[in-house]
Amino acid sequence: MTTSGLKIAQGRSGAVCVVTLTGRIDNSNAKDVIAELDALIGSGEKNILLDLAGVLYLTSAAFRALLVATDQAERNEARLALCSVTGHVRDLFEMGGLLDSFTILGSRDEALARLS
Amino acid sequence: MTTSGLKIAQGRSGAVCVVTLTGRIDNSNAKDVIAELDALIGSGEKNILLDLAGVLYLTSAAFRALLVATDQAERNEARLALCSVTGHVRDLFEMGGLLDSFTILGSRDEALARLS
Amino acid sequence: MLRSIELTVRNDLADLPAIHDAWERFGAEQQVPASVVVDLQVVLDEVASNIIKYAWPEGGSHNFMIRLAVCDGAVEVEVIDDGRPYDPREAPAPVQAAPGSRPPPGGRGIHLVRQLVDRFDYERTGAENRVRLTKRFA
Amino acid sequence: MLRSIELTVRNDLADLPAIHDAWERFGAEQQVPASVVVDLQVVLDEVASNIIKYAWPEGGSHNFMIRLAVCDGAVEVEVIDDGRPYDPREAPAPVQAAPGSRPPPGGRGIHLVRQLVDRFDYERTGAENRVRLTKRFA
Ligand SMILES: Nc1ncnc2c1ncn2[C@@H]1O[C@H](COP(=O)(O)OP(=O)(O)O)[C@@H](O)[C@H]1O
Ligand SMILES: Nc1ncnc2c1ncn2[C@@H]1O[C@H](COP(=O)(O)OP(=O)(O)O)[C@@H](O)[C@H]1O
Repeated sequence: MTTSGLKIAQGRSGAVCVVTLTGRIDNSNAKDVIAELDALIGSGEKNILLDLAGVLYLTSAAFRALLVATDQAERNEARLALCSVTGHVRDLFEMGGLLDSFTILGSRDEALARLS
Repeated sequence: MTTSGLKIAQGRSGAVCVVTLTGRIDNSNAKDVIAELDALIGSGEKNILLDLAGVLYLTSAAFRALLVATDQAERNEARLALCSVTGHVRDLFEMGGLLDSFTILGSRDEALARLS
Repeated sequence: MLRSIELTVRNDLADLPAIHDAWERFGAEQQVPASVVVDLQVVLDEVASNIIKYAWPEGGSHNFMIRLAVCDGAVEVEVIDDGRPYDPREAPAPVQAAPGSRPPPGGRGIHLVRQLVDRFDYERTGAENRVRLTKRFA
Repeated sequence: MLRSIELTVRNDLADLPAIHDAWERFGAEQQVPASVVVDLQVVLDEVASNIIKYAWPEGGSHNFMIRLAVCDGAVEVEVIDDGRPYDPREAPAPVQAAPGSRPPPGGRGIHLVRQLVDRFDYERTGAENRVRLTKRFA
């Protein structure tokens, strides 16, 4: 883990760019998530999958980042989807009233099958 | 170091029984020092040297223990001397006004030479 | 035996990780269940970041105080700042999305806090906002 | 950023090592010089053990509170108990030894405390003794 508590890694699976987040997403590091997604969308990626399997928890700063990035993806005719939204992280999406505001696609394998 | 913060070890050099104290001597463990010295004096030891080289600090509970043991040694015609009373430990003896109340014999070698 | 810790925090988001680390260590020492430690990490992030972002609109460098206490199977969080008067219990509920569209990005922090604690108290005393949050775990 | 810790201590000498460990860790985190950490270990042992031994002569199980704060190059120790009223600043100086004999074993604890701190305050408020000790290190 970096001192910010969040590791952001990038991979590729066919046409899908997979961003893996590990650690926590909060007000001290959500800007890094925005910057990463902003750069990917700006570079022309059309299929981005955010894998949250390694996220311990997130706060409203993460919701803000994901909503901003989803809007930006839409404006650029790109898709931004989430996968591995489980356990406590799922509870937090639910508390935020946001389970229906994102494309949430089950496990990573399920998500890749759907996006490919 | 034990959880009590004080290690008590026993050795022998000729006629002198050397007790080495390592750690801190305070209100939570001074009773162990009294018990050790009490047992040694009770068993007939006539020359006991307490080496304080490894003592990080001591509190008034240590003074109490040493004064009680010195009195007991005297009643049993035994000698109780201290060595390696230096640095901060010496300062504390001085603050306690007790530098003259004990037989303090410099280094362990000097002490053994004097006691043998 | 360690009962509470007190932190001084600057109005700078860069101080947030130190709050996280202090609570993680203290919560573990106090044997607070891991899920409760995490819930309060979220709460601390929301409450502290709001103060950092909104309490001193005129800017400048300011400090505020966080006290964390564990007692009788509950965690008590007290946050004291001398920024502008603000009662977070009165924050409006988040704006709902219009059908078929996404909701606005902000305005969810205090909404989360409300759901994550068992008590949410606020008092303005003198020039200070005092927020007191209680979460039970036993 | 960690500014103070608060400990609850039982009237049992077996609680002293936990005070030691808490102050050792907190003092190191606060970068208090090692010699100052040690001096206050002595002070804490004296003050806490006196409360444990003398504050509740009727016995029974009681708690008292120790707060340790580091601020502006000084350590502040506050100790609060609800035992019998006792102002430790009034403890007599230790009894001197008669020439050629040893002094009595007890009565040196508060004498050490006086020499190891820069300020020694006491207040009786309500049913509580509040001792406040300050030691500067910068
Ligand atoms: N400490 C504070 N001082 C002043 N205003 C605040 C404070 N905390 C929150 N607010 C106000 O309440 C609103 C809602 O806060 P919150 O639910 O955390 O969402 P967000 O910070 O995403 O807007 C903020 O936008 C701000 O206007
Ligand atoms: N908290 C307290 N409540 C009541 N009496 C106390 C308290 N602390 C100290 N005393 C009294 O002050 C005396 C001196 O204390 P001290 O200097 O620590 O030496 P000692 O504990 O070795 O007697 C004690 O013997 C006791 O009678």
